[in-house]
Amino acid sequence: MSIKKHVKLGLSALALSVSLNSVAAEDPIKVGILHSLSGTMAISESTLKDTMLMLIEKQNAEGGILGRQLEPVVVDPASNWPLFAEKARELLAKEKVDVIFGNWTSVSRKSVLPVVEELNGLLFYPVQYEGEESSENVFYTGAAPNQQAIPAVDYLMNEIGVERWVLAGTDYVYPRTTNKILETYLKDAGVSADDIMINYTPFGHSNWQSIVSDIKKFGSTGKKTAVVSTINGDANVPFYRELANQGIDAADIPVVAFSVGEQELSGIDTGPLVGHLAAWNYFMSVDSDANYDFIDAWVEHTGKEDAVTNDPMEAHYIGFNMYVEAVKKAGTTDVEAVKDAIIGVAVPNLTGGYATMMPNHHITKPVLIGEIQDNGQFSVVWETPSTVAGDAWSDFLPGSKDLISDWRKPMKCGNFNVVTGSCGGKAEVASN
Amino acid sequence: MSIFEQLTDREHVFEFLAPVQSPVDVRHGPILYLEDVSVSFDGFRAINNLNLTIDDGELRCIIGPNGAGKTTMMDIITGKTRPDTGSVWFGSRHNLLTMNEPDIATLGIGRKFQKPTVFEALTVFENLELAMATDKRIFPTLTAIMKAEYRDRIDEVLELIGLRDLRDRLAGILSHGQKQWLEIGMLLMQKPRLLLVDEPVAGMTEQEMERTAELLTSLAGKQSVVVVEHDMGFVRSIARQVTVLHQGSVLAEGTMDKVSNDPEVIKVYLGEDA
Amino acid sequence: MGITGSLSRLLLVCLLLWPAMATAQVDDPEAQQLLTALAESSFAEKKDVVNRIAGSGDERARTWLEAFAANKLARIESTGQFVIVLSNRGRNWDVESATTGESLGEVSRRDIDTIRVNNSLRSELESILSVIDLKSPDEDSRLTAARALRGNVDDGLADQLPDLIEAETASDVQLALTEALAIYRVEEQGDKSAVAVLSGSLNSEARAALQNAVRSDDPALAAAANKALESIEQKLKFNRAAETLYFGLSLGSVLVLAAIGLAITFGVMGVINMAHGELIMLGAYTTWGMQQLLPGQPGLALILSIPAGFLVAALAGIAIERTVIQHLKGRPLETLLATFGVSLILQQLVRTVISPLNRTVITPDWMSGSVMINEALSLTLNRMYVIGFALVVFAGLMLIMRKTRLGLEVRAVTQNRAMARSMGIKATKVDILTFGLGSGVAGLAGVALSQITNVGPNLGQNYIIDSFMVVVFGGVGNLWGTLLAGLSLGTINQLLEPWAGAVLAKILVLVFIILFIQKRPRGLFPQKGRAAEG
Amino acid sequence: MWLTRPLQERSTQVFLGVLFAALVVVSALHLFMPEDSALYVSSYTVTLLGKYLCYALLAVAVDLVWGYLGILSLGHGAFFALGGYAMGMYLMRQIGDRGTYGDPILPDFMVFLNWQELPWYWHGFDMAWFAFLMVLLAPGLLALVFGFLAFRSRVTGVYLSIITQALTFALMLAFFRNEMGFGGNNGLTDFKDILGFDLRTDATRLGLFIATGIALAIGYVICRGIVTSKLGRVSIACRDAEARTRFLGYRVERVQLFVFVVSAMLAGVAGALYVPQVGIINPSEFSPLFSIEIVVWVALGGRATLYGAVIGAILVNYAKTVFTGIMPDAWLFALGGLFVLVTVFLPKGIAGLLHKRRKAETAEPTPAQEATA
Repeated sequence: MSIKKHVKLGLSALALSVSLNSVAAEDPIKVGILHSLSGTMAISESTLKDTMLMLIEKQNAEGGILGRQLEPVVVDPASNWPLFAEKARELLAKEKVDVIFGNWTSVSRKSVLPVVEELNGLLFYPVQYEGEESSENVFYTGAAPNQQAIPAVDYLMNEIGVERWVLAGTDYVYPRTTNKILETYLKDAGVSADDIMINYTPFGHSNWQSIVSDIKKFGSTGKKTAVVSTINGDANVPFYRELANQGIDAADIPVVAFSVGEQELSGIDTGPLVGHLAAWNYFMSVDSDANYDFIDAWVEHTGKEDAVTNDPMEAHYIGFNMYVEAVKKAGTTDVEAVKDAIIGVAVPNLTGGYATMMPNHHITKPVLIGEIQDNGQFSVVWETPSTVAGDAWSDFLPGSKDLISDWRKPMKCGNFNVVTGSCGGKAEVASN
Repeated sequence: MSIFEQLTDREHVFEFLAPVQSPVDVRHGPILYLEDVSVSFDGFRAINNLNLTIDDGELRCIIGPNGAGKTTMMDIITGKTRPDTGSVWFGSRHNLLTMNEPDIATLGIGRKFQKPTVFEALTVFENLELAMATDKRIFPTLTAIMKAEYRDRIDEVLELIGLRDLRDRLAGILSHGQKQWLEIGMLLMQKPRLLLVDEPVAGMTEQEMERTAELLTSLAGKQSVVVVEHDMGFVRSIARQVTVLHQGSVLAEGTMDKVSNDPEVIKVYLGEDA
Repeated sequence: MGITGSLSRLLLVCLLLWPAMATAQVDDPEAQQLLTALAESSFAEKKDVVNRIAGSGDERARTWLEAFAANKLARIESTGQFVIVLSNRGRNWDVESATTGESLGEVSRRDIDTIRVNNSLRSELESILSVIDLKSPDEDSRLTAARALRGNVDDGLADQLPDLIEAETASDVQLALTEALAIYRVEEQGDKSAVAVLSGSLNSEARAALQNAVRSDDPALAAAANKALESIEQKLKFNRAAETLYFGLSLGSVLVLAAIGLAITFGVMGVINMAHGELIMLGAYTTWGMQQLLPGQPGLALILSIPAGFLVAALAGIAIERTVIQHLKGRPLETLLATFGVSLILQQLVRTVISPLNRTVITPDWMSGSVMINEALSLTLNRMYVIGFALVVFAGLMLIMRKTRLGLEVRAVTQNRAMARSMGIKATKVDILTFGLGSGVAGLAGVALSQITNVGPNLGQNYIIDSFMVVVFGGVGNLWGTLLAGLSLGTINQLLEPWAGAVLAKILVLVFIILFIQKRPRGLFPQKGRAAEG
Repeated sequence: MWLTRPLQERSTQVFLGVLFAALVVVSALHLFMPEDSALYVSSYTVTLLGKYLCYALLAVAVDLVWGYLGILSLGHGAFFALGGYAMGMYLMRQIGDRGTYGDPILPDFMVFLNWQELPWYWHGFDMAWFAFLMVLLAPGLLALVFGFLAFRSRVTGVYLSIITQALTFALMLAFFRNEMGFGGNNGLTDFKDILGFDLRTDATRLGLFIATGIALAIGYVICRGIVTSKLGRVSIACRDAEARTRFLGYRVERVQLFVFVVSAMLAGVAGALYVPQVGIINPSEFSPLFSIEIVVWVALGGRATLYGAVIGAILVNYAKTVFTGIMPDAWLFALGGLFVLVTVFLPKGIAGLLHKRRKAETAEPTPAQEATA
């Protein structure tokens, strides 16, 4: 009996491959969208999928690119990291997409990276991340640490006069790296080691009592204290609640968060949070016509009056437009051509400025510091005078301070070591 | 070298896997010897200063009203329950209180449960095969092959318990009586020195009862047999020595006639019934 | 960050104007001019403007400043008119004129320039308002005002303070003011005599002042401050110990709440209900739903959702029992799988029907904040309520189990199903009721948790394993065991956390339980006797 | 000899036949069909099928303990992941100085969290033989220690299930910690080559796929060998009437321990083959959800049949691939529904449907016995 089953399985598996094979349409430009639509990350990522669909719709309405329509190809990696790699392979090998927009978490990017490099695809990654990476095939439209963390710390140090620092984060690579960078940065700025407190908590940590009370103690020495929070997602609500309940408000110990945006706030009773800070490259409350138009479009697309926009959405907005420009410039969707063409492309961002693609595949962004308001929005209290260029390799990590990345010919290297003058480990990868 | 590697090494023999092979020493008469055994569950004294001696080759019947502690006594002998006080000796060499069930079983004490328990997911044949007295360590068991002599022995027992035609049927489909027989059969396969038989004839027909009686009596002599039974008729038909348990201790002991005329016993039984 | 000298002027103004502020009326050009200044100046300059507004004695000053602090003071781009934003959600905002107070209806966000405020300004504003409050007839607002002043006193105010202290009737207000003054003296004037006042004070500002004083170059002052600090540290040690214990208890009580329902369904009925966490989640969502039904009165909603949550979860539980569990009688492992499936379905249901995003559950005022035992030890209110709630629930269950007919029947059925049946107890009915009860309690846990953590689809997942741990650790079928297990595990966790860190602490606790189960397979309070064997 | 015994029985012959046929067909279609042909099997599909086969082996391992020993392990994901990590560590060491930072020894994640030198437990993983040994030893040892403690104190049934779940949960938390030196949440990824073969070539992928197929075959035969041996019948005896088995003189806890360890090692092998094919190993493999999912593959296929486990694993995962593609939201409903329906209405799974009358060892234990098991 089992034979039949097996054969059937074999066939059906083949059938799957077949069906996928046969759809290799020439005409439209295929845009792969690789965002989790189910599982834990669906909360954040599904909106990015909708953003992409909205942008593609708009572009098509304007006649597509080079007279070719765009066709979105949506897959669901289901918040499962190995599945990200598998789906990426599906998009590139089967669907033969011309470009992929996707990923949120660092781990999902790390799992996709080898696939994209092997099959020489294009990936636009829209979320702020820990840096320490530069791939020929990936374009980082989110913030690198020097485009979010460091300016935020500067603000606290110079404008608020913070002298004591709590670096609190969820225990994964982004907070770890960011805090390492900040630690070095602060020490270089003359902050003594015992004025820095570092703390890591697991994902979804909900019992913040003792940590918050430690922070309280740490902050009661007379020196102005601030918390730099890289706490991720679900853990934030109980954290802010506990802060409020233990009577710590923004005036005493401000918390500046890098992972709390409009969307996260929509699930929080913002009353107790008012005045706490967040550092992003975009806020929904930004007062620019480009932004207001984007919001209107978004509200129409979702059909929800209270739909919110956030920083990664802007990143996709920028990334998408950059890709469009690059293809126009190159006159083709050929990956190599686009890769060359896109460097130096500048498109308007939503904060009234321009974003330019740098040779290291990171972009220029303004850095905004916002204070949380009771309506779940941020009011911008500070911004960098000019835009900041993303830095793939942090100058504050021993391992990477000598590395630079430049994907223009002739260097074409993601981790060129300026001391040894040689291109690091990725050399042969770039060549194949 | 890690325990694990030892495990994978077929030749390696664990000292704790080595069976307790030393022969039971019955030169001083009794094969089973319980002294001042007491055990209580949540305050309730199931066994109360129980003293009991079974001689080698004896057939002993144990009767007593419900809750007299018959089954608990068997649990203690087979190592399932540990008494609070007292000592239990098998022959004059083995202190059963220091051993676990498997050791006690390999040592030669076989037990048939009150509620017949056979392996319903296995065939009658396989049930007997598992019971067979062989090397029961992991690797010997893994590599065991069905030798002709084993097969003959099993067939022999199948014949004896009258389940020959059902040898390849699942034990689960047997009737209650047949299960009783199968379990007895498994006891025989174990070749024990001492059989503890708990209510062997429950749910049996007259004929079956007789055959059981024959079987048990025929066993006595070669092996020692302890039968716990309610059915007085059956007891009378096989009993030489009878022990009456009441409230966890021995109320009376002796021949069937002697105990059945013992006023104490009558009081207990009638008192119970009346 | 003291307040600039103008504050004292302001205080004088207030002294004069407090009773009859209403009479003082300024014509609008000035108001317009003030607000324009506020709108157009940089954050640095805004401070002076704020003081000017406060000093202006305009009766609307307070309204403006409060609106400004709340980020609700704005200017209409097109008309240049100043407005106070009433509702600032969505794309069109509801505003009223800042000067005349008349409503201007909805204005598009594009056309509104909010006058920006930041933290330092906000705290500035607070102390300004608090100075005004110092004259308030209401004692509490005087007290908060006085407390807020500590560390915020400046020369101008310092001169006023002695008289104020004189005038003050309420002792604690007086104390606060004296401390405020003392802190000022120690910090600004290095006044040794003031140190004495601060010694023993647990207020962080006071401690800060002393710590700075210790670093000062005046040895005498440093010495005095040092002594004062030591006395404080002594007190603190004790307080911190108490605090840790409290944290442990509150975490424990959460565990107990989450687990106690399981203790009934698992312990008493022997049913492994993997959907238990989702029943908790349902309770939490009920709270959210209630608050949606009764906007504006979260407190009432919360109280109502206690019975509601119980009911919802209980019904859901009964539904599960009827549809799935009853078909799997006596096959606990299968039950485990089936109910796990149910939990997946429930989660996804919430995701699709309500939203994958977390829901906002508002904490009523009477539950937020904390009770101040002393300045160093304050017990968070919501946790305290949860502890209390847990104990009440536990007591209630005990009562039901020990004193009611249901409890009796339940115990009968668990001990010997067949026997109980033959004695005319409807086992099925008992099953339904028991499972309903256990599920309902889970719902109650959800209501409580909604005040502590996220209300989202994953809420249940985060508690299911812990709950099982608690039940197994405490000994299945024993409510007391569950209580003890929950509280002790919570406390152990909190004791470990400081030196092991949150993650390691959790791991250690888990490992501890695993090993414990090896030693005592039936938990702290095992069921004895032949019934429990095999 | 117990290992050759299964080869004589028909069901095994059929299973192996089908398996090898599938391997050959897929490889042939992959190698000899032109890319554009409708029958061409892309390397994507090959890898996908390879993944299914890993899961199948894992399911067989679970079926061995659950189906035949009555031990419902909700922690087999842990053994799978440990095997995976062992392989992952080997692959990381193979990267050598080709990593981003070009450090000859330290993996990238250690460099940028500036670890100074390699933690002791990373030593030796640059040697294939050692790593592959660890693939067996790491899960095996964990199973041995854990099982020894648990079975000795007769923790069985529900209790065992719950603490196995706690075990894998604890391990997940532990591996999430970056101090552990296993790359924290990101896990291990960006592998370059295995035994000198470049992981990015189709040839290597096909090789891995075939290797997995063979591993599955061997694993299946081993399990068959055990369950058709007398030890297998003893296992069933332990499952159905533990006490009785003791009174027959078998050391139940040792039987359980032995089978449990074997099963854990098979799971480890599955994990080790899984990692190079999907290209990443990270703590989410430890998640209790995954472990429970495995059990459902087995339940769906039909427990105590082994081949049922294979069917279940492939079927469910194929469904998952399709569903998450077309209607992501519906997937959890489908999976959840599957849990319920199978356990309530299909206790013997698909295999149960296939055979009305079954061989002895595959009979479902009766409620009473299950309760005590």
